[in-house]
Amino acid sequence: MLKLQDVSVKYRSFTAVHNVDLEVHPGQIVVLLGANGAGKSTIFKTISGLNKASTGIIEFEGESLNKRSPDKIVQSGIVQCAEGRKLFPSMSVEENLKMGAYVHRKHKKGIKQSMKHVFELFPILEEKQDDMAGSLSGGQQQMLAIGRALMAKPKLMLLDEPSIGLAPLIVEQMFEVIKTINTEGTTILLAEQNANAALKIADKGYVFENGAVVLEGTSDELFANDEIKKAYIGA
Amino acid sequence: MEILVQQLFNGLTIGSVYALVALGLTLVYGILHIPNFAHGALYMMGGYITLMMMVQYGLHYWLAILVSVIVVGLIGVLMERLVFYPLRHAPPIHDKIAAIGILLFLEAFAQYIWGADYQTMPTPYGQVIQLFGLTFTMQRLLIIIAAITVMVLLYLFLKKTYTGASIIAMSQDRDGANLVGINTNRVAMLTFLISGGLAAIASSLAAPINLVFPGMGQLVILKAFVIIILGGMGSIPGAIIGGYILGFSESLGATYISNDYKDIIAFILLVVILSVKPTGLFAKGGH
Amino acid sequence: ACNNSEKTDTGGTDAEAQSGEGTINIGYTGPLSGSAAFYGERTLNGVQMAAEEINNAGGVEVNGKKYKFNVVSLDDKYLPNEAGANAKRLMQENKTPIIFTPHSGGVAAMQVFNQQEKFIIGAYTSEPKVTEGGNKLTVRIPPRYDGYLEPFTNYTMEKFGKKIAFLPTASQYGKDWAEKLQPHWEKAGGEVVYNSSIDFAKDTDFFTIITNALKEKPDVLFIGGPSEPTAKVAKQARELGFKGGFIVMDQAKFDEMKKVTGSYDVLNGSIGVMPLVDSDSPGIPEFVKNYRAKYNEDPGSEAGLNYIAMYVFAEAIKAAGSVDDPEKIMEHMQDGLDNLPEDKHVYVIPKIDQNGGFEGELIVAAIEDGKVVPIKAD
Amino acid sequence: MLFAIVFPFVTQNDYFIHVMTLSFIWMIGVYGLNLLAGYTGYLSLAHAGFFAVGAYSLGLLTVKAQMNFWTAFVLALMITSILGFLVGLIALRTKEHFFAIYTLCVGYILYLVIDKWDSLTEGVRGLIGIPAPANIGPISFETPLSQYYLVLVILLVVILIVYRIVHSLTGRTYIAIRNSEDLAQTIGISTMKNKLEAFVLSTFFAGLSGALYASFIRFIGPDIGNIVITFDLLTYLLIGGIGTLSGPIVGTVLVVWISQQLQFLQDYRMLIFGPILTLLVIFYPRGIAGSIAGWNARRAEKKLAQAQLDERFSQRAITAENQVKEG
Amino acid sequence: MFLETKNLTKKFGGLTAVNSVDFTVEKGKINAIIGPNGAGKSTFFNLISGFHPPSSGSIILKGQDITNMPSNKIAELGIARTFQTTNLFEQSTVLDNVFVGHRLRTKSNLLDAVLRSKRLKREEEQCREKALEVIRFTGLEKVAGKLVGSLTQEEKKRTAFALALATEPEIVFLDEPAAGVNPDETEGLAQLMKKMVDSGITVCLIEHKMQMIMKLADKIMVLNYGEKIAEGTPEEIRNDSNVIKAYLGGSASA
Ligand SMILES: Nc1ncnc2c1ncn2[C@@H]1O[C@H](COP(=O)(O)OP(=O)(O)OP(=O)(O)O)[C@@H](O)[C@H]1O
Ligand SMILES: Nc1ncnc2c1ncn2[C@@H]1O[C@H](COP(=O)(O)OP(=O)(O)OP(=O)(O)O)[C@@H](O)[C@H]1O
Ligand SMILES: [Mg+2]
Ligand SMILES: [Mg+2]
Repeated sequence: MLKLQDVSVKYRSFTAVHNVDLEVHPGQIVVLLGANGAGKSTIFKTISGLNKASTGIIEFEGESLNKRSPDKIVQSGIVQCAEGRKLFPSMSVEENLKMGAYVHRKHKKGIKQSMKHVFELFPILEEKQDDMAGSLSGGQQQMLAIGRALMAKPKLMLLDEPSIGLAPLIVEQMFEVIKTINTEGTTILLAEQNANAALKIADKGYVFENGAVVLEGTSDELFANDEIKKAYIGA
Repeated sequence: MEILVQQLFNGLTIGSVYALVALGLTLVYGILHIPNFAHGALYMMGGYITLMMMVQYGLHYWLAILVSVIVVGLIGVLMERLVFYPLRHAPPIHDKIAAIGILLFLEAFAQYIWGADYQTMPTPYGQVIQLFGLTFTMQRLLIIIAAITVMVLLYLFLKKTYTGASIIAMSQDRDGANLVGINTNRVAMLTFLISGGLAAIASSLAAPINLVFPGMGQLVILKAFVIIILGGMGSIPGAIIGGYILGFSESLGATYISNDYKDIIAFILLVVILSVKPTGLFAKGGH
Repeated sequence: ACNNSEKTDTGGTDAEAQSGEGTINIGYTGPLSGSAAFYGERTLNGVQMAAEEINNAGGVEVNGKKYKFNVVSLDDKYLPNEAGANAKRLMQENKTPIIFTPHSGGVAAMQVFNQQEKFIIGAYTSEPKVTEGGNKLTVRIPPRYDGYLEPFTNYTMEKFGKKIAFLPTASQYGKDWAEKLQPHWEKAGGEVVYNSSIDFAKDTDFFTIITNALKEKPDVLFIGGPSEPTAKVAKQARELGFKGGFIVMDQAKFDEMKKVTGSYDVLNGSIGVMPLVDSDSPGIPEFVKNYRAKYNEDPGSEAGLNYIAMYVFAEAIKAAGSVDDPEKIMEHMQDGLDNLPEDKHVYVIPKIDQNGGFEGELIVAAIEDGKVVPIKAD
Repeated sequence: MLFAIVFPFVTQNDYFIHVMTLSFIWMIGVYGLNLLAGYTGYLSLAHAGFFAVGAYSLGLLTVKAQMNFWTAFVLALMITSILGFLVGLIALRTKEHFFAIYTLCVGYILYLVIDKWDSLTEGVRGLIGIPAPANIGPISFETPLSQYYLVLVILLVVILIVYRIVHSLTGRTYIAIRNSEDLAQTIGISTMKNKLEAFVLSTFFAGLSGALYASFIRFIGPDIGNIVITFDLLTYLLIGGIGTLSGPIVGTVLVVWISQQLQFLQDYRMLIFGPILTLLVIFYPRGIAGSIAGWNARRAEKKLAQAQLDERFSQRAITAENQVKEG
Repeated sequence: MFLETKNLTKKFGGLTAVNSVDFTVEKGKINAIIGPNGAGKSTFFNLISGFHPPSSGSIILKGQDITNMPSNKIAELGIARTFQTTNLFEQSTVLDNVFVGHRLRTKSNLLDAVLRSKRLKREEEQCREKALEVIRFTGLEKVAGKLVGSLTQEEKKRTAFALALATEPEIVFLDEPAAGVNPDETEGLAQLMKKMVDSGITVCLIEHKMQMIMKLADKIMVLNYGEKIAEGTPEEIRNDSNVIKAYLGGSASA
């Protein structure tokens, strides 16, 4: 479904991602593990078209994304729930969700449907639907960001550290939600620090270090790997 | 009493013009965070183009305005593409200076093409109407009606259409807008198009009661800035209400306080408001 | 470093310059960009046209040598400091014995050093202080306007009544006028019921202030400033129901106002200066014809007066027998006026006072029944 | 600097000296603007207003109150600073664009007051007959050359003061406020006090520059308080490099020179000048001085890299300069 | 009492973000605050550090009422903090960031700067010493010369610590110091916090990482909807049914 071949990304002279190969098959949950600054977000931004790859090919369903603009990429079915959330702070929760469905703006009914779905997943959002997004707490905002991404009904959803700053209870729920979304048919590419929880739901994982893939394998393989255990799961 | 009503009407007329100009300014500010000092030059270009269309090509007033809206809108778009887009990551001071560069250029350009002198814009609505001892001219009524119509349409556009909402969304988070599939470049251009169009409408409406000359933009631009901070920068209702507040304060201030100091009144009003409420009257909470 | 400079060629070509002919550079600094540019351009036009005509007629002969004029103009954006810098530059690079400028700020800035550096300021400003301050090398070009007060007052008071409202331009000139007119009007038994001014550079709409002025039920309005906005003021006063007369300050010209109002009907009952084009001074027909041909518009007094001034300077140079001694030229200014050929008398200026101010004859006109009619001054 | 001292002897050109003297006067104002906008991040657009207040204070005290020149000069600076203090007290409660436009309005009010209050300021007529600086002992300031040196000396003192402030704890404090005011506040810096200090100092320099202008041109009109002057100063600063020490000098000289060079275009010079300005801003966003410093820094960085950092770290002394240059 | 809040309340419009909270910080210990998202933890910090004025209630530091003091005064009294979204001087180097951190302990003013006074030189030296000291303390020697903008998340967190320490605080308030940091590095940060306590600084932190909190904290307060629902040792909290229901859930993982 999504295929990265030999992708490198530069910030001016600094190469943040080196020659990465990566593949996501339909229906999978794939997780990117890695320390801070390993380049996970950079990869995500590059897939979404916010950054441009300096070398390599990015393909989605057989078509190249390299030259596509971010909005076209969203239209073709890749939606990112980004680090830092990137909500519209002075718009209400409801309006934020509506904007999430921007690519489906012609289908009013479908939007209502999706919104109901999101409210089921995150009841707190329904409670706060008329509040400004900017006044929500960190965790609430994170939920809104995921909800907004869901509104676009993506084929492939990119989740950049969705559990960051969330209470354990919510984190658990969050991963359940991700699993649910996945079983409903959305393919998921996930970046996480929380390797334990992530690998539990994932099919496959890649480990990043200093901008390059150092290890890849199924979640079981990775779980079994001692070094991974030490570095990302904790004792 | 009669004087009061007459002056309220005068304030309403001039407030309508101010509000239109301020709207364009606040729209661009809200979305791209650019205080566009060249907006006054767009206003001036609008006046000249309408005038040229009427005098040189014999177009009807409304048709001329339409052409002017399109042309000035396009100038706005060009400005965005050539200047503000490359500067989108630069600190805000840069935008200001770049805008001043454009301002200087456009004024010199107008002077080059149309000469430095005052010109008069004819209007098909020259009639004078006397009612209850008050004087209205058709053109002034037209200014008020047209301005309010434009503002209502703009409001509906922003609130009720997805395209409008995408402008607002982008004003709050550019990356976020990108991520939900909004083509931010197109929205930025659209915003400048609307902003330029509003400036052209404002000047085409106002020109028949004043004159067309290269410096005409300077008459309104400073006031427009006062208005948009008065109303909270980036706030659409703020710009409209601010426009009318300024219009009334000028006409009533000139009548009941002092004509010589009426400009100061507006500015002092602003300083007082900002001293009490440092983010303007209609600033939005949260960020 | 500044050799690639800015000569406005006014006839004298290089070839001529080499063949034993001299060149006299005439300086000009004024607003050529920005909001006052139209004003700067019109004053410059007058100077340039005169210089060109003189050159085409063979230039001036001084001590047996032929000289042609070369006008060097610089933009000062209406700012005194720029005018000062321009004057320094003109002296440094062009050795101009005379520098024209159309604003009192520029004059003031140049007066700081014009006597040391020896050049005459051709001051197109009505500010009396520029010549009364003791500067010996300043010529004030516009005539004093005191003479207008009498005929203007008499005419309007007789025809319309004793109550007047003041609405001139907020410029210094407008204020000076108002200050002079007020005692005059009151001495004649009239009353000033409203006294304010309009800042054409800041006001978007004049309805407000006119409404306020008319509230006092004046019989006469005193208006003035640049012709076009002044015309707007008159027109809007009529729209607001004003039926009385206008005293139009001399800066505004009836013919230019007409372009804005469409016809003279709106201006019926106005008194002001005779439009240059309608005046019957001997130099007018020729001047107007040439000016129209060259600049494609009717000349106003800015052009006319600077045009004469340039001619007078040329004659004064001849009479003084010196092209580079400003003091000597200054001494012969009266000769310059006397020697001015009849057909150049766009205005009649018989005298220059001992401080360097031109004393011209005034021609007054009124609008009656949609026509300009001359009014006898005095 | 050496060049500035020998300049008059090299050119022997009155016009150049005149333009240079004026440029120096502008530079003083630009340094004021730089201190505030460049180091604390607060862009004041009231600068022309304070410039005019300085100029008019001097003008009125000498012309109307017949005061001794230097007494008037000192008083003028005090008046401007006090006014700056009062304005700053309120204005500094606002931030970012609000501050910019708030001060724009303050500047405009100052301009309008000067323009309209003609019983005091002579309004549009302007103030004529301001005296040149009075003699200090045997030194007289009547000639252009002596004025040139007077202004140059004052400029050098201003530069020295700014240099010292920027390279001191106070300067670091300003930069901290520029980078994040909230954070500065939470690490115990009284941001209001520091901002106010910078603002008053900035208006002081504006007033100084205005007073020198008045005594050099010896005529002032309300136009010197016009917003256009603020924009001119800002242009000099930005072209030169905001937040750099040499920026004001480079920018002022360059822009004044370009503008003079374009005189031959007559009425159309703004047609060229406008785009040049815009292009410079687009392609040299850090200004001329900033870009050059940037290149140098990058070259140095490449050479020394982390090795030097480690070394620098282990040393006790770390030179102050390197830290203030950024931005 | 070292630092305590009494009835501390904060309302945002209709919402009560912090509701009548009484809390005491114990000197020389690690005090933790946990609670669901939006419980008001960050707001609570903001009130104590003077960032927001409370709607009612009071804050008392060593017997002194500091309730409505501006935040810079509070910092002078020895309270330092870090922010949830790491807030640093992004365009400066680590060293420069930390350098100004000590500014509040210095007195030199504009005049000193202009005259290059002795005091200024002495104090600059003092700031530098302090900066080097806290950089060593937080283990940032390797990146001292880098721009903060180019650091990793963990390094930024450490820099934030260093900046707080440079103010010579008695208490530091840390808002989610380990968010976005992997387990390995989290451990490192925990060590650092212990080290801070050992050197006599009181620590108060907000965290969602239960593994770390339970190991680290001496005392925990739990907020929910702005109200304190529990307070006690990690052991007590772990077994508190209210807390499990509101916050911890089934398996207190992560
Ligand atoms: N805009 C930028 N300019 C320059 N360098 C950047 C930029 N954004 C990220 N980097 C650098 O690129 C590298 C990879 O960053 P990235 O954000 O992709 O990492 P990450 O794996 O997502 O880390 P985290 O867990 O902190 O989110 C880091 O060294 C970072 O400092
Ligand atoms: N400036 C503000 N204006 C309005 N409401 C606010 C503001 N700041 C916080 N709130 C509200 O106060 C409540 C508490 O927010 P706070 O940020 O303190 O939560 P928190 O406990 O830190 O949550 P998290 O763990 O998600 O960071 C939330 O409901 C939030 O929406
Ligand atoms: Mg990341
Ligand atoms: Mg929080």
